[in-house]
Amino acid sequence: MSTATTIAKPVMPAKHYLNDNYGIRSWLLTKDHKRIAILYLVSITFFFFLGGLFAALIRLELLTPQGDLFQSDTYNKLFSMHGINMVFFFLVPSIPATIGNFVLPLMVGAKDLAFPKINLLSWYIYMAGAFFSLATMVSGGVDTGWTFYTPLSSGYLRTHVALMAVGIIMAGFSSIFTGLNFIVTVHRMRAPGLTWGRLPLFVWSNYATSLIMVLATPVLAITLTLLALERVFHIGVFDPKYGGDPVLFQHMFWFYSHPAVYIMILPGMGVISELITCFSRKRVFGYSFVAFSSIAIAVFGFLVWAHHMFVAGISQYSAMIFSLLSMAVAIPSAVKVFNWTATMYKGSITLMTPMLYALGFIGLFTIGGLTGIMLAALGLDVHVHDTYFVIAHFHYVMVGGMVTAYMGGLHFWWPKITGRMYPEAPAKLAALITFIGFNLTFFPQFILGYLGMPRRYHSYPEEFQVLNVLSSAGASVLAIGFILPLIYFLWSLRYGEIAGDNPWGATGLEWQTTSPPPTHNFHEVPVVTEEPYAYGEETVISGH
Amino acid sequence: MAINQTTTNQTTTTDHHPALAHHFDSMEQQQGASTFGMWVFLLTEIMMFGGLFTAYLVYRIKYYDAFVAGSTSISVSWGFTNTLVLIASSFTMAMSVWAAQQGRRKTQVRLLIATMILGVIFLGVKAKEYYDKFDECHIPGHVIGKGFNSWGGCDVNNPKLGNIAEEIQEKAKQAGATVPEVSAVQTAKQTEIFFSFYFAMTGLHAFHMIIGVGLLAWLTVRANRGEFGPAYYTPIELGGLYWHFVDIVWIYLFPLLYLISRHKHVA
Amino acid sequence: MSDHSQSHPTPKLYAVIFLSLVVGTCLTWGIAFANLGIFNPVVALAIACIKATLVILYFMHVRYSDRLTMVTVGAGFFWLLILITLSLSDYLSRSLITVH
Amino acid sequence: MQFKLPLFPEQASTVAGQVDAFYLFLVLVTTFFSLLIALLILFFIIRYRRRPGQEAEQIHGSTLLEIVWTVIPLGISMVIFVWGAVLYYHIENPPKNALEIYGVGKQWMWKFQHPGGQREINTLHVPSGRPVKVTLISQDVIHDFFVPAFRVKTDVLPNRYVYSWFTPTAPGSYHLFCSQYCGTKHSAMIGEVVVLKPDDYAAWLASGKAEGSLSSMGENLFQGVGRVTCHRADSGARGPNLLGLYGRPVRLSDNRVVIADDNYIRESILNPNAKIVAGFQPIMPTFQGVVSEEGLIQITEYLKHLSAQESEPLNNRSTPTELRDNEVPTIQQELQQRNQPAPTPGKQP
Repeated sequence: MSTATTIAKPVMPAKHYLNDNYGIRSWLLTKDHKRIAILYLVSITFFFFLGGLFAALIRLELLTPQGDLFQSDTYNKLFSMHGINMVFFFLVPSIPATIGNFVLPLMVGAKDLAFPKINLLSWYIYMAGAFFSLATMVSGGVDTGWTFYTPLSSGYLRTHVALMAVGIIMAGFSSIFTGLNFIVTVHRMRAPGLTWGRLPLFVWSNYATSLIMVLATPVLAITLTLLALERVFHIGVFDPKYGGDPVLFQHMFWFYSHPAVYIMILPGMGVISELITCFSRKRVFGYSFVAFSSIAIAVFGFLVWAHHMFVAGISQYSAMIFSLLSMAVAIPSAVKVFNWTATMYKGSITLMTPMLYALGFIGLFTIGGLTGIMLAALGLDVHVHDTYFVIAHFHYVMVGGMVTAYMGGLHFWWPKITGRMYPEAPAKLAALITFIGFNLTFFPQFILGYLGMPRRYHSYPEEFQVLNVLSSAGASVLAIGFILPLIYFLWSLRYGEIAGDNPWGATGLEWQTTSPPPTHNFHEVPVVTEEPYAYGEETVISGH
Repeated sequence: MAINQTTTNQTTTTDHHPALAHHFDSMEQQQGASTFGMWVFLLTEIMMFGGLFTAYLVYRIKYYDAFVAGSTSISVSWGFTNTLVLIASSFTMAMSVWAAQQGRRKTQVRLLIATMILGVIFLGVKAKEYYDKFDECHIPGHVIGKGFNSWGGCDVNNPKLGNIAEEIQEKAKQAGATVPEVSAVQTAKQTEIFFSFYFAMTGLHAFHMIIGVGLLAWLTVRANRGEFGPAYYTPIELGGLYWHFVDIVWIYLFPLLYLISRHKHVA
Repeated sequence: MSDHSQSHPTPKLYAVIFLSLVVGTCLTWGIAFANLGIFNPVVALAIACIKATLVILYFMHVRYSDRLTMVTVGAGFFWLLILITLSLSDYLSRSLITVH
Repeated sequence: MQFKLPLFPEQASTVAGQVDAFYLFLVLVTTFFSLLIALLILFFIIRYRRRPGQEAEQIHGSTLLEIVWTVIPLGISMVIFVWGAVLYYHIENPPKNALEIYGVGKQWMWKFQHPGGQREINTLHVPSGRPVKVTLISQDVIHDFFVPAFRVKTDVLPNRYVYSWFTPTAPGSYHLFCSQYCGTKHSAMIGEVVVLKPDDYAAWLASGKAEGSLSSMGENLFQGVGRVTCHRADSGARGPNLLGLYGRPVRLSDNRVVIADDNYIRESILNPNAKIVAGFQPIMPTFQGVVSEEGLIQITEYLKHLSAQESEPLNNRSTPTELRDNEVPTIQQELQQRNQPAPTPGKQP
C-alpha cells in the first residue's frame, strides 16, 4: 500500500459527516446533502444494474435472429423496463442527485442546499416512484417501450401501464425538487466572493440542468397523468377511437423527453470540465463560452423536440422549423468539445483514471453528437428513424457520454466522498474495458441501423446476425467494465489508501475542506478571491 | 449578489431568530431563498397547467363546435360567481400578508380564516357544478361515464336531463337558424372531449385549492400562535404566493371553459 | 437583493386592485355575450392577462421584488409560449399542405 | 448464414442513391471531426504529458478561436439542413402521376389493395420504373411503413391517411418492416415488396383474382349505404354532387377552402359535420363503425374514379364547389389517368 510519497502520510479527520452519528435513523432522517447523495448513490446503482441486467437479456436474445430465447411479449417487456429504469431511475438522477448533491453545495461554499428537507423529500419521492416501478415489474412489467406511445399504451396493452406512469411521475417530481434546490442554492447560497464568473463549470452545467428539470418535467407529469386517465377511464384525449390525437401525445412527451436528454448529458459535461482542467493542470479554455454554452443548450433544447417526429405525421413546414432549430443546438455542444480539447493544449497531462474517462467521453460524445446531427437532418432521418441507428446514437450520448462522465466523476470525487482512494490499476483497466466494450457494442448498431434493422425487434432477418453477435459480444465486455468498479469501490471503502484533503491538487472549494467533509462542510466560511481553475499560481494547498 | 468584501464574522452578527435554519447566514438570506424557491416551484406549476392548456387549445381548434356546445351547457353564472369568490379570497390573502408584516396578529388570523372560508365556498360551488354535470351524465370517459350516448346526455327519452343535442337545436332556433338532428347529435357526441378537459383542468385546479385550504389551516394555527411578525412572515408570504397562483389559473380557466362563443346562442 | 419591506403596497392599493379585478371579471362576462367575431376569445384572454398581471405585480409583490423574481415569472410564461406556439405550429400548418 | 458484412442496404428506388449520397457526406463530416478531435487529444497527451520541471502554460482562451469554431460548425450544419430539407421535401411529396396503391396496417399485418381490386397480405407487388404512391392507414395503433431498400418510411396513423411514395428501380424482393413499436408481434409485422418489370406486373395483376376493381367495389358500397339518393347530380339534391369532387378545392360553409383529398373524404364520411360544403345543410349521418377502413378506401377510390371520368369544366353544373375553374389555378387539374391494366374481374388462373 504505502508507496513512497514525500509528504507526510495523510490522515482521516477525526470527525466527519460519516461518523457524525450512527444508526439507520441517522441516515433515513438525515438532512445532510452529503448523506442524501449517498442514499441516492445506492439507489441509482441498484437501478443501474437492474437496467443492465435487462440489457444483458436483450443482447442475449438478439444473438440469434429467430427470437427463440424469450416470448415476444417477454422481450417487449425487457426493452421497456430497460429503457424506463435506465432513463427515469438512473440517468436523470445520476449525476445531479449523487455527485451534484454531494459536491454542489461544497463548490459554492454553502453549508447545505437551500432546502435540506425538500432534498430528503426528493429522495423519498424517488424511492416511492422506484417502489411503483418495482411493483410493476414484479406484477409482470410493462411492454410499452419507454416512450409510451398512444394509442398502443392507452388502449391496447394489458400490462400495468398506469401504475408505471405513476412511478415515473413520482421520479419526475423528485427531479423537480432537486432542480429547484440547486437553482435556489446557486442563486442565494454562494460563498462571499464567489461571483457567477467564478463558479466552477460543474455548477454552471448543473444549474442549466436544473432549469430543464424545473421547466420540462411538469409537462411529462401532466402528460403521463392524462395517459393514466386515458387508460383507466378512456377520457379520449390521446386515443383516436374516442376522437383524440395520438400525435399530440408525442408532442407533449417529447417536450419533456428531448430536453431530458440534456438533463442527462449536461451534468456530464460539467464533470468533464472539472476533470480536463485538473489533470491538465490548466485553466479551462474560454471559461465564459463553456459556461454559457450550458445555458444555451438548456434553452435551445426546448425548441427542437419534434425532430423525434419527422415521420410521425407532423406537418412538413413544422418539420423543417424543428430541423433548423435542431442544428442550432449542435453549436454549443461543438463549442464545448473544442474548448475541452484546447484546454489540454500546453498542459501538463497525467492520465489518471478520471482523465481516462474524460478523454473517452470527449471522443464518444463527439460521435454521439455528430450522429445526432445526422438524425436531425430531415432527408436522412426518414431512413434511419426508429432503426438501430437511433439506438446507437443515443447510447453513444447516454452511455458513452453520461455514464462515462458519471464514472469519471465518481472516481474523481470518490476520495472526497469516502476519504479513501480507489485502487488505480484496476480502475484504469476498467476504464479501458468499458471503452472497448462500449464501442464494440454500439458501433455495429450504427451499421445495423443504416441497413434498416428497426428497433424493438424481437426477431430479425438473418442477414443482420453478424453485427448483432458483435454487439452482444461487446455487451459482455461492457458488463465486466461496469462490474469491476463496483467491486473495487466497495473494497476501497475499507482497504483504500487514506486520501487526504486534496489528493489531486485540484482547485475548487470542495477540495479545501477535509475528506470526508465535516457535517457542516467547512470549519470556517470560505472566501473566494480568484477565478476558478487557477492552476497557474498554485499555492501548495496543504491539509491545514 | 456578489458581496465582495470579506466578512468573516457572519455567524455572530445578529441575535439568532428561532426560525433561522442553521445553514443560512441571516434571516434576509433565508427569506430570499424561500421566496425564490416558491417562485421556482410556481414555474413548474405554470408548465404543468401549461401542458393541459396546450392540449386544450389543440382540441378546441379541432372540435370547435363541440367545444361551443359543451361550454354552453355549463353554468356561466356559477363560474362567474366562483371567479368573484376567488378574487375576493386573493384580496383577503394579500391583506393577511400585509397584516403579518404589520404584526397585527388578530387581523391576520381573521383574514386567513376569511380566505379559507372563501376557498371552501369556491370548492362548494365547484362540487355543485360537478354534481349537476353528473346528474346530466356529462361525465366523460368510457368507464366512469360509460361514454356519451348519441345525445350527449343520460337518456334519449328524457331530454330535460342535459341533452346537449337538444340544446344545440334549441339555441340555434332562438338565433333563427336550424340545425338538423343528425348534425346536433354528432356534435353532442364530440362534446365528450370538451368535458374531459373541463374535468381535468378544473379538477387539477380544485386539487390545488384543496391543498391550498389545508396550507391555510396550518398557517392560521401558526399565525394564531403569534409566530409571524414584521421580522418573520415568510411562510405566510409563501402561502400567499401559492394561493394567488391558483387564483391566476382560474382567471384563465374561466373564459376558456365557460365563455366559448356564448353570444351565438343568445337570442 | 434589496430592502423591499417598507415599499410593500398598502391596504388601499390592495382594495383598488381588488376592485379592478372585479371590474375585469364583469367585463369578461359581459363581453362574452356580445358578438365580436374572432375577437371574442382575443378580448377575453386579453382581459385575463391584464387581471393576471395585476395579481402578479401587486398581490404577489413582484413589482416590489428584485429582477430575479421578475425574470423567473417571465421565464414561466415564455416557456409556456414555446410549448404552445411550437405545438400549434404543427397543427396549424398541417392543413397548409396539399397532398396531391 | 454466410459471413458477409454489407455497409449499405440495397438501392432499389430513385431516392436511395440520393439518400446514400447525403449519408456519405454526413459520415465524412462525422469522421473528419471525430478524427480531428481524437488525433488532437492523442497528440496533446503525448506532447504535453506531465514531465518534471515543465509547468502548464496558462491560457485563458481566444475569442477569435471561439468565433471560428462557432461559425464553421454553424455553416456546415446549415448546409446539412438545406440538403436534408430539400431531400425530405422530395421524399415526402409524391408526383401526380403516381400509381396509387392502398394499404391498411393492423396488428400485426399489412393489407394492400391495388386499383384493379387485387388484394394481398404482407406482400406488395409494384412495377419498376414508375412512381408508386401508397396511401396508408392503420386500423388500430400506430404502425410504420418502412422499406429500407427504398429509403422511405412513414408512420401509419389511425384515423388519418398518410402517404409514402417511391419509384422502384431494380426488380427484386425487398424487406418491408413495421418500424413503429406496435405491440406483441411488432417484429413479425414484416413483409416484402416485390418489384416487377412493368410487363410482369401487368401479368401479375391479370393473374390475381379480384372481385372487381376498387372503384366498382366502392360504387357498390356507396349505393349500398344509400348515399346515391342524397348526392345526386341535380340541383335539388340534399347533399353536394360528388361528381368531379376529388382533388378539387371546396368552399366550406365557414368560407374556408379545402382540397377534397383522401383525408377530407374520409372525414366527411365519418364526421360529416366537421367540414360542411357551403350552401348545404349538415344533415348527413355519420358512417363511423358502418364502413371499414378498406371500405372507406374503396369509396374514396370510387369518387376519384368519378372525377377522372369528368374532364370537362364544371362551370354550369350543381358542383360541390362554388369556386369557378378559372379561380382555381393549378390544383390537381389533371387527375391521374390510370392506365388500368386490362379488365381483370373474375379471371381465375
